[in-house]
Amino acid sequence: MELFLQQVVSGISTGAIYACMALAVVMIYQAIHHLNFAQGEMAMFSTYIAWQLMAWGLPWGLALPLAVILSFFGGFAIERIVFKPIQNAPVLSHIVIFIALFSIFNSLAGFIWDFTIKSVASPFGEGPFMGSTLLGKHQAGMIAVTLVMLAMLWAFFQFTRVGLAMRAAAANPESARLVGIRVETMTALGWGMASAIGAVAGILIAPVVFLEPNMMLSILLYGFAGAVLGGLTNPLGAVVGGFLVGIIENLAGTYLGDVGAELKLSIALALIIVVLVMKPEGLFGRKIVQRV
Amino acid sequence: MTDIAHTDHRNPGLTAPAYRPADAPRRRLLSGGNIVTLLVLALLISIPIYSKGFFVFQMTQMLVYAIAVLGLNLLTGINGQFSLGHSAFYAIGAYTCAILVELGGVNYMLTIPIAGIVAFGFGFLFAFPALRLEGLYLALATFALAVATPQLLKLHAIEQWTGGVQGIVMFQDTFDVPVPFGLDMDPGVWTFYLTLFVFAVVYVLAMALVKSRTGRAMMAIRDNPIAARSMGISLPYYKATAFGVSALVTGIAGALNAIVIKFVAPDSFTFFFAILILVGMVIGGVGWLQGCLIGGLAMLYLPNIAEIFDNVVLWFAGLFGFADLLPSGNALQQQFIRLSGVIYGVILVLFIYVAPSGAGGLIRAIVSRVKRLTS
Amino acid sequence: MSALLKVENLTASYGELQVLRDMSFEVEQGGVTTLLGANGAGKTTTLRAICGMVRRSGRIVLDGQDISRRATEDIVRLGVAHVPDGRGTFTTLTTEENLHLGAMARPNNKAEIEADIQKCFEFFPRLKERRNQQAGTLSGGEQQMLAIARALMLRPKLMLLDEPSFGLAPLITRQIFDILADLTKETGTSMLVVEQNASLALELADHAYLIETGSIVMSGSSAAVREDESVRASYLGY
Amino acid sequence: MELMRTKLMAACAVLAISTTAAAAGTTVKIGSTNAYSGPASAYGQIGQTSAACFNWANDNKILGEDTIEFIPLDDGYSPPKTVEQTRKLVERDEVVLTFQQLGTPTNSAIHKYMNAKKVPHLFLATGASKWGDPENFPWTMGWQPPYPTEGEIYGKYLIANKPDAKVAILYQNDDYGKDYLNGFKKGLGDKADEMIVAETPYEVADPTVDSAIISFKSSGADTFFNIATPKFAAQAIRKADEIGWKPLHFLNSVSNSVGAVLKPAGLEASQDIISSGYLMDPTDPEWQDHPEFKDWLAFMDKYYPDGDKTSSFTVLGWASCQTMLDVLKRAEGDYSRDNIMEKAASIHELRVPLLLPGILIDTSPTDYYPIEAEQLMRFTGEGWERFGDIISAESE
Amino acid sequence: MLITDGPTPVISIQDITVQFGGIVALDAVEFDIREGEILGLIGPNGAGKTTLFNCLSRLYTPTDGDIAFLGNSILGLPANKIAGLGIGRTFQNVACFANLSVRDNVRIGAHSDSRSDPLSDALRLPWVRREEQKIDAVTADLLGWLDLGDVAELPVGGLPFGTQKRVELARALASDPKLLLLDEPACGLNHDEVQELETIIRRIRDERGVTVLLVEHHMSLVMSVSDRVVVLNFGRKIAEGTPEEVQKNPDVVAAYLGDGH
Repeated sequence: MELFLQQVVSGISTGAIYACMALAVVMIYQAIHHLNFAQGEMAMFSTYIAWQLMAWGLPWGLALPLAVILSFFGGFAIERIVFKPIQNAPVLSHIVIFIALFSIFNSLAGFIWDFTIKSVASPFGEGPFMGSTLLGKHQAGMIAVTLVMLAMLWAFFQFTRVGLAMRAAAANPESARLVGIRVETMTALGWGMASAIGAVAGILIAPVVFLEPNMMLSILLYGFAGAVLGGLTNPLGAVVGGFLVGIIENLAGTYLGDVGAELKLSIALALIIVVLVMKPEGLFGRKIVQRV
Repeated sequence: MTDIAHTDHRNPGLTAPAYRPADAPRRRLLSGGNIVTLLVLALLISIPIYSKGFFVFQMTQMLVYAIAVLGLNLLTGINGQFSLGHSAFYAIGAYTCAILVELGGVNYMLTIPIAGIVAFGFGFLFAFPALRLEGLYLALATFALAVATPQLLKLHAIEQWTGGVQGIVMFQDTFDVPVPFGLDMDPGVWTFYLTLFVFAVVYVLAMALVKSRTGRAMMAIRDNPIAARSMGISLPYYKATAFGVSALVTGIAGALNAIVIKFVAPDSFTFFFAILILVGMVIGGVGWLQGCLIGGLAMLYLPNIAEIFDNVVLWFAGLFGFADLLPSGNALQQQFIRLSGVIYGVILVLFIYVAPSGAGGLIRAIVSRVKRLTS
Repeated sequence: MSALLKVENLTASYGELQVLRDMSFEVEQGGVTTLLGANGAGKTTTLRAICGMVRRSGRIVLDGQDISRRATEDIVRLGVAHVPDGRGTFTTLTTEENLHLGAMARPNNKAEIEADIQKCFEFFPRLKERRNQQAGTLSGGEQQMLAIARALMLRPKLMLLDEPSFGLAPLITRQIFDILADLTKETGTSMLVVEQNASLALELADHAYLIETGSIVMSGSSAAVREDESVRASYLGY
Repeated sequence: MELMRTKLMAACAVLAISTTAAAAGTTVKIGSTNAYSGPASAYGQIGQTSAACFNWANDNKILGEDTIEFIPLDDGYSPPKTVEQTRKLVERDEVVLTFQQLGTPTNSAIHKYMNAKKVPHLFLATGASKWGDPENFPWTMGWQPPYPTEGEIYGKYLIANKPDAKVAILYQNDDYGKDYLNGFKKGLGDKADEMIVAETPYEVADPTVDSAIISFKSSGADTFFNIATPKFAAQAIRKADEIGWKPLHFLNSVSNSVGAVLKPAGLEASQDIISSGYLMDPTDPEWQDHPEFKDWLAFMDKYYPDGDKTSSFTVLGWASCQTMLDVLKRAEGDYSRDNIMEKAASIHELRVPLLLPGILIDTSPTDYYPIEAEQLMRFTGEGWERFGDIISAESE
Repeated sequence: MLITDGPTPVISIQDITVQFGGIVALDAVEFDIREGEILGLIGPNGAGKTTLFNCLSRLYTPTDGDIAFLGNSILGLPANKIAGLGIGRTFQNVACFANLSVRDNVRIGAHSDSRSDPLSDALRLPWVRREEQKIDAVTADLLGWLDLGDVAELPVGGLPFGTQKRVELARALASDPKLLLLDEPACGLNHDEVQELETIIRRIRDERGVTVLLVEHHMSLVMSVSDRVVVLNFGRKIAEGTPEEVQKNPDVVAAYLGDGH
């Protein structure tokens, strides 16, 4: 029973990693209705920027916000420079651009900072959280930041004019134009925000998995899985989905014997496919009814 | 403005359509397309005559990749279903071949069709859950398949057949592919011709399929599923068939890959390879099967294009006289190799800028412009 | 009377398909103008062309300003509110959020916007009851009301209304047209109305144009048009 | 196609230049593949160091008038790509030998090919045991101590010092992990089944190994064998410390770099870890004044300034490159493949820079394991403290 | 030509009701289409015409009622079996296969009339070739018949709207249907094209013996080409009869022109 509890808590703390990333995935999905394969690499690159700023002697209280802001403008610029010129190209060409961005960021990070792991200090300090052996301070901090980010996102979309405009632009671009919303700007803004959220996620994840150019490779996949499981249109669902994926993966690895340990990723993925087949809109997603 | 102004824009004189019987479809032997096809075929056949072992080997690889691109294109380009998981079917083909040859003692040439059939089975079965998924969700499900493939291949329980993480080394005793029929031929050249033959057969059959009733039904589903249903086309049947056929072709490519490389291991079939096939297909042109050779070339050369960048830069440096500023020895090449991912990515972005619909779209645009200019 | 909107030689197409051919017409300041015509005649396209939502050529002048090359959102910012066919409701957002969106092109003056929302609720008490409901769950009539109210939130110079009666029961249609009549009287907003229901439209409008296959075939005062036989012919086929 | 032709022309041009240069001496072409892209790119530093080392050798005329042309290619750690790139090296560039190719699955893919082509396939950057099989594969030779040997050393140490240990093992689910695991079990002998209480594989694609460490703690294990690559090894060390699990910790030498593993994991947390080594650790104060170490630093500053001077990869690159240079020197201008292989298989008690004192390289036509000795060491919190004798499989 | 008392109804619509959520799109609608007639179905926007149409082609399933084709209910069949029965259709905003050539679009229309399987197709077995020849002959005939010969090899997506509509007609006729459902064929056509369409619809009935159900807004077309007209409003049938009868029906006038007339 103690093992079970430990694995669940540990699942929650790895789940927090996925949840962070899933939040960024949902953000970009809202803006462009795509899964951005380069999202993880963008987050990794942002984390390197934060790390570099700290290595140059900036305190983390300055370095982290600065990295997040730089990431925001970076995301905004990517939309403007890379995607705007090809906005009418077929979907698959966009996917190829995602792959290209993935490759560029991964390789560039390795070129600049090389491929050995770097430790990133946790802003929340180290050691157990409130004397618990189950949860570290960083894990607790990470879960808290994820939830705060979720709340902030919710408030942004619910109570601000720009948030409302972004929702409108995503829901119905044509009508959005008809009320005077600059839809293209909203899309770029979505990129910027997704990139900024990704940066926060990266900075939170790096102390757990260590910073290196490939650190997001599998985390992004789990992030996708969490987002899809929870429903791509629902930030809360995505966060819950992320936690669920973490827990499922841990329990499968612990209780399904050798096969479970060898295949825990596959089992988690298979489960997600099953959910999708049963409920294509995700556990918490809204079903969109279409009339023919 | 109170008076009523009548303005009539109607054209006088009605033209009812005249009944002119249309010709049956014209099948000219010497059409532009056929000439190009023959030229390419001649070029391919002559490769071993004017080039050495390594280039022949590379071209063999290219043909294998081209078959894989063709397979994916049958699913995505013809039927409109996404897949980021074709490395899985490729792996199934490769392992089927390797296991049958090494453990079953089956003739390697025979394993090629068997690998195709096995892959067809997997593809057809995978299609059933996939039928419920569309677009993005299907892409994600297939991506999951690609990610899980190396893990499944390493699985302890099937290690006695798959060789686990060690994989399977093929042609243990002879080392090289045995050349049949007592032919006095270099095994590399023989493998090339075998691959070319399989490629040609697969290509011809795929073209025939696309131009047949089945192919039309698949394309109809891609263009407009609702209208397709109204034409009496069963969506589940044709979507599953497309998945199966696509897996079959990709599985054949996998089997050939095993024969060419003579080694299969889980690390050969990661999701990176699935993405590589996808990139190859987009570069060749989605829905344009002829583009598979261009896709194969892209898969072969693009990932390592950085290797020649130092030559390019040195050439420019010589031209503009800044050679002294460059690092000496192979330091420059080293830097470019470290940047290979950046170079690959930038080239992809530039390519999509120039040809948003791949080489196929570009070629069609050029051909139609030339036609317009000449007519 | 001066023209608020002047359209000259408007041509528009969807890809290869040319839908409008050399159309010229005007909307007068403070007046209601209607475009009549059978389905597919090009009424909707005309409105979309004014708003820059289809490829168009020709001259479109709003209040002395040439808008024929402007982007949709800029035209809206100049005070043109378009109530599209199918109403263009943001179905996943609430009624109140839809209204807020209507004011998106205005400066962000919270008090003024709040006051205007209250005014909208006075015009359409049904919307007040449904203010926190998702717009997609409203009935057709309510959605039409919402679409009109959302347009009003812009404090527009010109409202473009595309088939306000679409899919509504006669009683509701009647209600909506009554409200539109009140509105133009009270606020002095100019309107360009596209409508299938000729009798309703002619009742509301001062001036009417009749379109057939992308060209204007007739124009005149509502009263004059109402009496003309060709209207009947183009609608009922005799 | 066009691209191909320019490339061929460029190759011809290079060839032309090298033949004119041949008046002064011969050019020895050496090829290599490494993971410069993809998930294993961290190892790229090894190849980078070698490339720099050959530049150094040319500048310092280590081979007299003869020069080395080193051609490193990227295979992204994908076996089919390794085959392609190796064939490019052998058949197009016509290299005399390949050196220090990286990875077990990648080298497995070309194992047969190199031996069929009779091209020296030397000093591979992988410690799998299969590279020392002169009978079947006379053209392939490893360099590092084989993984199973090292695993066996830990096993034997455990039997001798803590026979009642309850052992938990974390291993990477591939050739490398399994080699270590098997060697370790061999070292434990009959008691293996009894002593091992938990054995968990992880995948390179896993984000963390935290869950395995938690299970280990609750399994009651008091000894931990950490067979993981640097990132996961560091995660395991930190997680164990975090949850207060303090086992007797064996860390495989692949990940015993202070700079690249222990420091990120936390020096405190790494206290008392046992590992074994055969190379000097560049962060160990003990070596800072050693002449070989100073030479290496000077080399790094001049020829590979971007290189990581705290990483064991750059040390390994330098030491194995020196081994290669020794073989070439002894070839005395006869760079035929047969001669090179013969010289590679007759290294006698060679000392190359940066090996731990007392460790020598020895090969013979029947012994294709150049380094078979290692020394156990314990982490003090600052550096490695070696203890006990040099343990050599050869001496048994 | 007016058939007041045809032999058997080709299709008989019996008390069809369709509800979407709370909205009643069709309310107990009932009428027959007799063999060889052109039946016009009209009504203002939102009257339920397209909904009825989609019931006939089995894209929707009615909440209540039955639809019988030649005496047998079709409600148990999936949409893709309808074409095989002999019911062809066109779509309101043209639903051609945009990337395919005109000829291929028409060939697809013949899908339900042939039996090939993927394997035989890929191998081009002799019997498949014979089948293809048959399809090609039918296609060539239709292309000529509808004056599409010049554009036969062009992708449909780039053709003028009016031509696309003709392609759709050809496609619907390729399966040699007994009944043809036309969903607003005049929508988006210019005046000349509507005139052409009128001729074509007559010829479809007269020369090919196909019964036609015409849903249309374009009144002059409906009134001149139909044998009988059924009028829907708000999901209910408000009139049925000859064009003359319907035009004089006060309910119909009110539905179209408003109460004022």
